[in-house]
Amino acid sequence: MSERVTQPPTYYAVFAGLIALTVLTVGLSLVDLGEWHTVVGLGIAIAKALLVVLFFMHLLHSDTMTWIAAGTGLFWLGIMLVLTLSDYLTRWVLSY
Amino acid sequence: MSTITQYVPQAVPPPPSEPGENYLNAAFGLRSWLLTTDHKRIAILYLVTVTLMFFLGGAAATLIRLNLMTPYGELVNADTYNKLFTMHGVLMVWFFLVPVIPVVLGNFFLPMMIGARDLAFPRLNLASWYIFIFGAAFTLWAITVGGVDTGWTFYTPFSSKSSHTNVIPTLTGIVISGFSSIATGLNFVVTVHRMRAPGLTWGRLPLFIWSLYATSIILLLATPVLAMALSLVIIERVFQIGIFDPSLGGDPLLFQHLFWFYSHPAVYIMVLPGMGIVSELITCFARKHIFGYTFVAWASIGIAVLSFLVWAHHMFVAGQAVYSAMIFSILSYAVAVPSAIKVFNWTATLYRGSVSYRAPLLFALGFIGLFTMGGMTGLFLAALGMDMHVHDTYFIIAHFHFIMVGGTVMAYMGGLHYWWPKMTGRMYPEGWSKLAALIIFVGFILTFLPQFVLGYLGMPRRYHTYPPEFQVLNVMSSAGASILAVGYLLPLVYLIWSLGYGEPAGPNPWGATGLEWQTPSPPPTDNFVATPIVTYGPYEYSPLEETELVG
Amino acid sequence: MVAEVPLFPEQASTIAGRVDGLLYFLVAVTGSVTLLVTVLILYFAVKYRRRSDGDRTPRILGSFRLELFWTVTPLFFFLVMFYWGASIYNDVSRPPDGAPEVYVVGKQWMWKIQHPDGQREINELHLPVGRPVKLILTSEDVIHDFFVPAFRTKVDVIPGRYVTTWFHPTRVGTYHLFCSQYCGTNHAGMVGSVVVMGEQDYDDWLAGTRAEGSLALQGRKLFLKLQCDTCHSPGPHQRAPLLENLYGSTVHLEDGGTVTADDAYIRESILYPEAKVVQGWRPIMPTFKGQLADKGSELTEEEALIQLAAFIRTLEPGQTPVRTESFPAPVGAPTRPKGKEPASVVVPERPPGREEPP
Amino acid sequence: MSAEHPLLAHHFDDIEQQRGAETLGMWVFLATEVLIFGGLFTGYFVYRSWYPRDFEAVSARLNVLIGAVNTVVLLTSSLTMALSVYAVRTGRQRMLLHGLTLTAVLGTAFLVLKAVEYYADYRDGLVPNTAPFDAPEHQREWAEAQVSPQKVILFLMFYYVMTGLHAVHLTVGIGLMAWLIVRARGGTLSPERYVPVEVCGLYWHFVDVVWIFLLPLLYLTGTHHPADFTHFL
Repeated sequence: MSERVTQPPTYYAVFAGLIALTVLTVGLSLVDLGEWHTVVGLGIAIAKALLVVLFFMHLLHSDTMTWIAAGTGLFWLGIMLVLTLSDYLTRWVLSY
Repeated sequence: MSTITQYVPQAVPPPPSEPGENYLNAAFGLRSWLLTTDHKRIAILYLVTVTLMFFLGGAAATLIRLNLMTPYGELVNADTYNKLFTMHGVLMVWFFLVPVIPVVLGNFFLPMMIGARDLAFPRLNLASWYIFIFGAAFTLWAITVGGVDTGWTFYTPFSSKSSHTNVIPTLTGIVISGFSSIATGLNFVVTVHRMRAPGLTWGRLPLFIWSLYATSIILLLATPVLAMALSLVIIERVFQIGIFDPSLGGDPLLFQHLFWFYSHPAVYIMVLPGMGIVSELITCFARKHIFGYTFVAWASIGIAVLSFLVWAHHMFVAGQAVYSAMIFSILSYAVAVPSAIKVFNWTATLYRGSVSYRAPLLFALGFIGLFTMGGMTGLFLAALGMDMHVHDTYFIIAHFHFIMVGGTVMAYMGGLHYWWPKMTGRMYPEGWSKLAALIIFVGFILTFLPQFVLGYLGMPRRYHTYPPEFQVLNVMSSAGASILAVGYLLPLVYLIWSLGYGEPAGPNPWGATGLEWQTPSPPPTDNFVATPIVTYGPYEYSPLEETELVG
Repeated sequence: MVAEVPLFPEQASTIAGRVDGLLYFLVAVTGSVTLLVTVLILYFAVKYRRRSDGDRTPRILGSFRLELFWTVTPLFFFLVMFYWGASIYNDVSRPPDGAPEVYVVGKQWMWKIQHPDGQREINELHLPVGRPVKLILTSEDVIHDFFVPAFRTKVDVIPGRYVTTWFHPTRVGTYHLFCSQYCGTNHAGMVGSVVVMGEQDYDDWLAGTRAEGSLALQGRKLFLKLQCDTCHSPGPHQRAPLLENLYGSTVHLEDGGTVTADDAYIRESILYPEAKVVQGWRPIMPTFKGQLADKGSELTEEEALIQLAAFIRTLEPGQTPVRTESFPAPVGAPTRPKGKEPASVVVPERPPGREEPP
Repeated sequence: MSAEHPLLAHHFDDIEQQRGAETLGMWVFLATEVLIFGGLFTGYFVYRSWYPRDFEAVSARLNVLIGAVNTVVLLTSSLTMALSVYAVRTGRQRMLLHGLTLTAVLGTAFLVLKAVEYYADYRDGLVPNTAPFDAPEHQREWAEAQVSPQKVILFLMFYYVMTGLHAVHLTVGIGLMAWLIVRARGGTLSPERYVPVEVCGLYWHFVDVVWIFLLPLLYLTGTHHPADFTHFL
């Protein structure tokens, strides 16, 4: 377990970043970006998630085993999404 | 490899010490069993529960085979038959095959084989048994008050719209038992990572531990998706909203995707621990180091990862996209390679060994034979052109029974017979156990080989009646099933008999090299007086100077 | 008695021969490897049996080259198996153009089959030998599966969607038809037979079977009965796009997308009109979901949709049926012989949002 | 580290091994939680790829104001949780107690706001199979937006199941906070025994991360339709 104890100023900075990103994402959603809405929305969400996971959950200075555990969950989610959507997105390509 | 201090296998195992204080006589009374956190006692609790579930599922199977003796389904009517094969599927998959080897032999021997006193979270281990019992109670209650007729696959829209049997309690029971699997998987992963004895590096772990670790990865990452898929079916039945209902905009195939995302890795949950046991049995009874340790170990991890990429080969004819079917077909062939590696390595291990025909080895050799045939027919199903013909026929039934019954159950029997002396301190009768192994093997071949032929002839699965010309093959299969039933009842008799009358077994009746054999039989509550220091690999049966690196 | 025990299904379609070829290859490869493993195990077990407890065995840790060999070789064979299987699957998923289309509706525990010329059969499918036929299947309630072992193909029949498969029968005979996706109580009873007949016998059968008008004609009667022509016909009161020459054309939608007008599009627009609104028209069409079935002539919703689609498919410019009286024509009464040009109909120029069919 | 540590459970060799086990255990558990929500996200993305317009039209009707406020509430609770972890590791008992109580209060505030939002949804006819939903003016709204009611119900199902499952997880989190507060008041949480706070913190932050993804997927999908986006204020 990490011996380093994260100091409050880091937490406040991260918190400010999170609030800023939230305001950004809600604001951007009002502007008509057309196709780009999903990408922008998820991109900001991933950024916020990274902030929380790295700093609030102390992943930044955890040992590699914790990194692997965190990464596995996401990787498997990726497998499910990519392969399931591979069926749905190509289902009507060959329809007769 | 590691610096090896010489371990000379004792020619004759030391005389059995008188049974001192051990985990069985450490405490008495119901409370000591129902509130225990000792991984060995929890394993015994699971052993009793899982064996009960096995014989309940087996009873359903017997009725099914009896009904199929005649083409007109004269034993039971269509509804009862549908409920029977659903009960057989649900009980065997979720309450016997998925849990059996991890929770019985894994719970008992994982800590001992890595030199730990107990699992990482003992209380969670007991909680997992209670969750399992709670889930089983739900399912058995649903079956007794009227059963469920959706098949163990619960395909929508039949399970969500048109089935009027108690689907919801059965699904709840299965979701609850899913959490028990997650708890066991969590316990094993953390234990293997954090609680190995000093000196026990990953390269020295016994292969049974490698396979349990790989199984736990699948248990952890697949079961949550099953819990979600089945909960969505419950939600759809309760609130009548069309998640998978096409008339409300849903897609039945989405349920199949989510269900098989769990259910294909689940078949590897069932067979991987069996492979781990066979690696232990082959090395011990051939008295020889495993051939290609690294390849066999990493084949388990390879299976665990690749098993998540192949699930849609269950849906080739279900109306998925042609291109995605081809992707899954080629990935399904990739997942077959690690299994092939394992089989070839086991065969190579026997080369120039010193093979003793004890009961556990007969089960292990039976496993290799039947698992190889099961795996090979899997290659038939991965080929798109062939699966188109044999999908949902008896070819599929024969394929997965070859792997589940011929593989997992055979390996479980082998593991049980191998570690029974250590668990109970008693030896079982040698003659009877060899006879049981033979009967099970013969009964199995007679039951499931005809089903390959029936499958290719096109007899669909889950049929209460069938065209008369298939009758001879079905009668042959039913005859084989009765022999198989006898084969499974025999161990129940002589193993229980051995508890009372078996002659006491010493700490190491087979002369094996595992850490678990360096404790008295039955082992004390804390397994080891002092945590052992490991200085050599798992299968050091031959003296150092005889090392030959083939090629 | 033993002679009657079939051990191998008949080959009755072009695909059957190829699937059996793949079977022989698979059996040969896997059989030989399984035999090799079994013989090796038995040989090693006997040759190196334990003679005394003190036997000394060599400490063989493994060999990289051997492992590489039995990783790469299986992979090679697997790729061959994959390619062979995928090529068969590829051909089965592409029906030949111009093959006559037979509509199949799976309904809990029976198959209702409709030929384009109007013949309707239950659990029976008559096919001419030597001529490919394309099947368009859908289901009324749960997932079924149209499986003919002699043709070696099956396809899951999913409610709410059209799936297609095709056969090219090569041998005359009567073959089993099974439902091979569990669908409830009488799943085992949902069987039937596919009768492959010679050319002449098939034509006699076609002529002999009573058919009250072709699929398209029944669709036309339904078109009038449901009063679709009040909006979908030319003239001052036209409030919906004309359906003439629609089938196969590319339709421009209100939200800018385009879609090819096939069976699925017609079916969806009847059941969920607001899903794909044609450019330039307002979404005022009510849904006809639940109103198509007619208990009297046991016409189910899916069959009605099939008949309407078949009728719309045959609509040439200017052929939208004109109502000759104010009250709807009774079912079965011919309102106007097909093909004769009514004097009063003026062929409108092309309405917005439609291109010539490809 | 002294081998015999007062908190050492009998089956661990040393306290370092025990702490490593507990945090790894929570991280692995969170991986399974990712996959439980993953099943729902897969279903959501599949249907969104099929019915993009319907999903956007319904999402525009959701109350984005409460959604955004709830996000801020949850982020603040994550901050107070992180500060509590800092407090316990540096032995600041009062700050620990305040931090934990604040986290629990903020969590409850989130649930209260959620209940208010659900009631508002009910009134706006966004709860399938209820009277307001079937009210003629709402049905006309859907017809005008060229959205078929079935697809509306499909999106709403995902909305309720995802936020509902999240709320259940949050309730469990609040329960954990209460348990921690009791232990903190009992004085059993110290720089030596900080792991329970760390582990509950990991769980709390995970629940926050799930909400971070729910916001753009459920609330912000349709807000760019000025025409029918009436719900912001």
